[in-house]
Amino acid sequence: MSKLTRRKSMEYIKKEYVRTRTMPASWYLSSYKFKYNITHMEPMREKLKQKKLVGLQCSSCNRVFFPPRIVCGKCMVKPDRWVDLRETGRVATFTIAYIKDPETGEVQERPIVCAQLDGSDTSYPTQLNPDIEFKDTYVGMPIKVHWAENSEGGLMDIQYYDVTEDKAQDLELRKD
Amino acid sequence: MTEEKIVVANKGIIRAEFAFWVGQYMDKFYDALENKKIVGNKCPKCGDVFVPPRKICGKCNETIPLDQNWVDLPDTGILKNYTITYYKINDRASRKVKKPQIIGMVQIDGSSTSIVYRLLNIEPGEVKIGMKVKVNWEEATKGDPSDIKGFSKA
Amino acid sequence: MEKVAIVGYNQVKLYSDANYGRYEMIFEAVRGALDNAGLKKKDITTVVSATNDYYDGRTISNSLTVEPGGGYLADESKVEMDGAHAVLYGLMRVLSGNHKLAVVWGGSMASSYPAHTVHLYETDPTWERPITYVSDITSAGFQMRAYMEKYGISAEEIAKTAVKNRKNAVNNPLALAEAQNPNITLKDVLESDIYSDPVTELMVAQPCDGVAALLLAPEKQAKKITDNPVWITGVGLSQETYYLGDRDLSTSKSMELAGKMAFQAAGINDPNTQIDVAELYEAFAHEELIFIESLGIAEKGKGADLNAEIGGDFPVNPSGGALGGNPLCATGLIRIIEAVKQIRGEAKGYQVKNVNKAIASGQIGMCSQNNILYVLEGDN
Amino acid sequence: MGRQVCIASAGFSEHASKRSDVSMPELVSEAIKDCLKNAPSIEINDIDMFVNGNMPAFEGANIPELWMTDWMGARNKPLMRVTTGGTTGGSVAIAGYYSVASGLPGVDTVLAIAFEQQSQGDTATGLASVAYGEISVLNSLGIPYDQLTLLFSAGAAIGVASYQATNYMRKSKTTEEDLARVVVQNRHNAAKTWWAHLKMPNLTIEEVLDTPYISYPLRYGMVCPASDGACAMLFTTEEKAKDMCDIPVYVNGVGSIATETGILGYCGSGSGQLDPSEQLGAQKTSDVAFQQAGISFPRKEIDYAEVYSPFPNQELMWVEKLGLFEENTASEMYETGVTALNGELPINCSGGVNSTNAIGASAMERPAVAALQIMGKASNQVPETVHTSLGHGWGGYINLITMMVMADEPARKFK
Repeated sequence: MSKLTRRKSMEYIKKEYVRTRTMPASWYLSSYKFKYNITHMEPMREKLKQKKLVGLQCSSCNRVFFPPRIVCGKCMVKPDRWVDLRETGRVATFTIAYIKDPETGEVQERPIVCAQLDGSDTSYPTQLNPDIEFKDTYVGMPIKVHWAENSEGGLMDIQYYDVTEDKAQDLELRKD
Repeated sequence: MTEEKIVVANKGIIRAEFAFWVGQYMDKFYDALENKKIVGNKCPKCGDVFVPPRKICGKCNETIPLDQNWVDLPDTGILKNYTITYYKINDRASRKVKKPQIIGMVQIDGSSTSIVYRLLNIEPGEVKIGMKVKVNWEEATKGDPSDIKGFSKA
Repeated sequence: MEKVAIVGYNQVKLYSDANYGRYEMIFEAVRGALDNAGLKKKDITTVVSATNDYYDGRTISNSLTVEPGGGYLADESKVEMDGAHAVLYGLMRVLSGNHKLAVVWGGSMASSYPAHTVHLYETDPTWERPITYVSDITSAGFQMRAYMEKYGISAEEIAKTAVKNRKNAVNNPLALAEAQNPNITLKDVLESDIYSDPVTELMVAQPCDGVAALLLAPEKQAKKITDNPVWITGVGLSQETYYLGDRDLSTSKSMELAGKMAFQAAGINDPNTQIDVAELYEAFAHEELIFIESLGIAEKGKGADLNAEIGGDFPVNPSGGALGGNPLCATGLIRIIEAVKQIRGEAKGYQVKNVNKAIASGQIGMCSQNNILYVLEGDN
Repeated sequence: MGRQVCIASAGFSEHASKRSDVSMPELVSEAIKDCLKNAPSIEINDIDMFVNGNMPAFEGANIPELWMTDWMGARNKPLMRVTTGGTTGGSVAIAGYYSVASGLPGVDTVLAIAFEQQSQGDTATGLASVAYGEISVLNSLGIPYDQLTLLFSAGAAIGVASYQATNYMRKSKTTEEDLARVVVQNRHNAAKTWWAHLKMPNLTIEEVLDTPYISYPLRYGMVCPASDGACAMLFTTEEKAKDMCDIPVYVNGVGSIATETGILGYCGSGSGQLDPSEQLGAQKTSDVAFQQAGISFPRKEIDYAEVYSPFPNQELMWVEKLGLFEENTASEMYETGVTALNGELPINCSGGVNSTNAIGASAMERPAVAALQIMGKASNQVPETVHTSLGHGWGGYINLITMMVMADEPARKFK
């Protein structure tokens, strides 16, 4: 894996076009106000304060959502049943992000994983323990919640996910 | 509908910038504006003259070739319509202002459409449809629509 | 045209700053429409939504509304115009025989986008946008003045329409509270702040938060779902040229052509006598008069003489129209819903007597550059 | 209910990274002119209705069709705008199909137009604002912004594709050579397509693998360009199509099934698409479209396919998910030349989205090229006669798919 992300343009048959003036315009997203109702997440936030995990279950298709979802699209109903979730889970999918450290300019490769808690049917993007080598990340890797010291009832109470030992026999096979 | 406070996420931060290519027809128009001249182009089939110039005449769907049918036009015209507005708008927001602005639709002499510009040094009372107006040029022109500061009484 | 019916509808009450999240409002609208027709999610085969990336402040504004809009594992598409245009696409999908139930929803939240700026984005970016003289505000002033000059109409006659619609909105529980005004007078309208001379604030349909939804089904299914289906017997739309300088703003060429197309399909040759009620999307009070004249319901210049009250000879916008609340991307759809209510006799508080045929319209663009008109008929 | 719909012709404008010589309406008028050139018996006045779309946030113009009316010849004509993000072109083509199939009085010939001029805008911000609102919800749930920029720093389109690549490559044991081979085949095809953007006649696998990573496992050489370009398609009834062109293309199956968003759900919820390469939407859409077209074994019955693959791993994934090849065998098919121009099942002979990506137009260019291949008028024409073909589109937040199945004879439904 090359350390530096340098652009290397590849030649192609290019045609030149007359260059005409341009008229400036802009789209100010700062003039917008996004409105969301996340009051349905209050029970989860209370539980996070006590370092407990709960998911919201749709009573008609039994899918469990973590973080909670306001409407279950499959059944067009608002899920209303809270279900306890364990602190273990798996990596549903991941990608490697290239983070350029502003001071040193050195490029750091960090895995970003979509973590799926055991008992939940959805995954959400989060981080692994910083000292896990990105080469060791693989799909299906078992992970465990690493709680932040003080929890204020937000998703950041789960600081990151540690990796637990994978007892599966075909472990070597599954790593690419 | 729940009574509790709705989370109003904070405002968007990123801003998207755009730069619209004007095309070769408008490029010629802005070159002319830069020398304080107004040009339009003429549809070979129906004879309509367009300010600003267009590649295709909407009435007869006729393509007007880039290198033909250009027409030099005077910088005088007739006021066809006007409105007095108290709003200022830009790409970011719109607000109401105390001082109104008169905006007019001016048909340049010799053209068959009209363009929308503000009217300068004219009192709201004096404005009448059909009155003669002429271009009030910026001193330093840049080759864009703001070269025409506005229209004032001819 | 083969028979397709509107079998269910629902509209969320309009607010200027709704205490709703965006997805919650969409869900409530679509869920309500399904309940109104007694149907479930699995009956839906296709969903057509009407949202606009610039009104929602995000790109691909329909990718995240798939679930609340009932589009999960359904054939989904989005029309980025008025809700009435989305109903056209829903109608096409049902007429094609591929779909047995189409959900059409549309809406936006005026409390989240910068007013007027989003319409400046619709102007010609190579010429008009940098100097910002053309906008939805100034174009309204040009349109009203052109109409008044051409036919010698006074501002009072136009203000009468604003008074009528705002009074009608009072007995429409879903209308915008700020737009309802039981004892509004001509003077109030004429002396309200100037929006863009000669248009004043109370002549303008105020954008607000709102989402609405309706269901379309072919004849066989429609008769099973409801014993009071409202048939779409005619639809027509047309788009004028863009530059204001090329257009005759005293009339609406697009509404005239849309009317011709829709009336021909529905077999209507004299709308004034054959149509019982009209729900038109009038972004400004003067547009209602221009539309009635362009549709041939009144002679040119004589729109104001027509008695358009609820008890009058040709009621227009008994629900208060867009002046009763104008949620972009939903207003045209709401006009169709109000026309359906009139035909089904469910317009409590503003019901016009024995309505069998109604027309409803939607529009988009400066000075209603693109108009769409529906002819709706009941069974009786 | 409904009637048989045919494609009479399709046209393109030249694609390039900066079409600085034309404004947006002029770019669209180029594509319309090319489309009508292929059907000499009609001209712009015979068009009964216009259907068009682009990805608005990339150009900064809201509903540009209102401004472009005259350039399209749409003055005083019905016009409807359909946009669904990445699949806009496909949705516009499907809207063109439904406009004719519905049999509305007076609507027999419909011109569908899709376009994009990305050099005017800034693609990254355009894509970032897809989920910007949702990211601000996560912020309201306590995740600070610097953490969020890290989580979403992989860049919207590329990031999304790299998630798919991770899962797909693990299952199918695809190597980076396989990805580079797909890129090389696409770019060689693009060199023979007059309107394509990245024409690289003698690109080699080593050259592609020599470029640095943008987002594992995708290298800079494998990624699609951002192009300016437009595409137009002419839909009409069977009878009218017969006198517009010698081989009318029958549209026999259309589908655009939407599923849950990937990676991040709406309103701060998680995503139910646990494995982004599973693509439930693609499987459902192809089922619907194939069933309408009466095709039960795509591998044998489809002669030509254009799939929407800005990134090479997606091409391998799509051809499997759409039922053209068995699971995990796609890279073999590319290796053994099954998908080459003279192969058994040629794929993306126009160079595909990997060589030309005007996002608004891309999803329409797929069915457009697939139709031209049947008509024998494609710029990189397959030697074997093509009887059936499909054009596929992907977009949204990994949750929107469009699909059009075509043939040179009507499906059983209307026979």
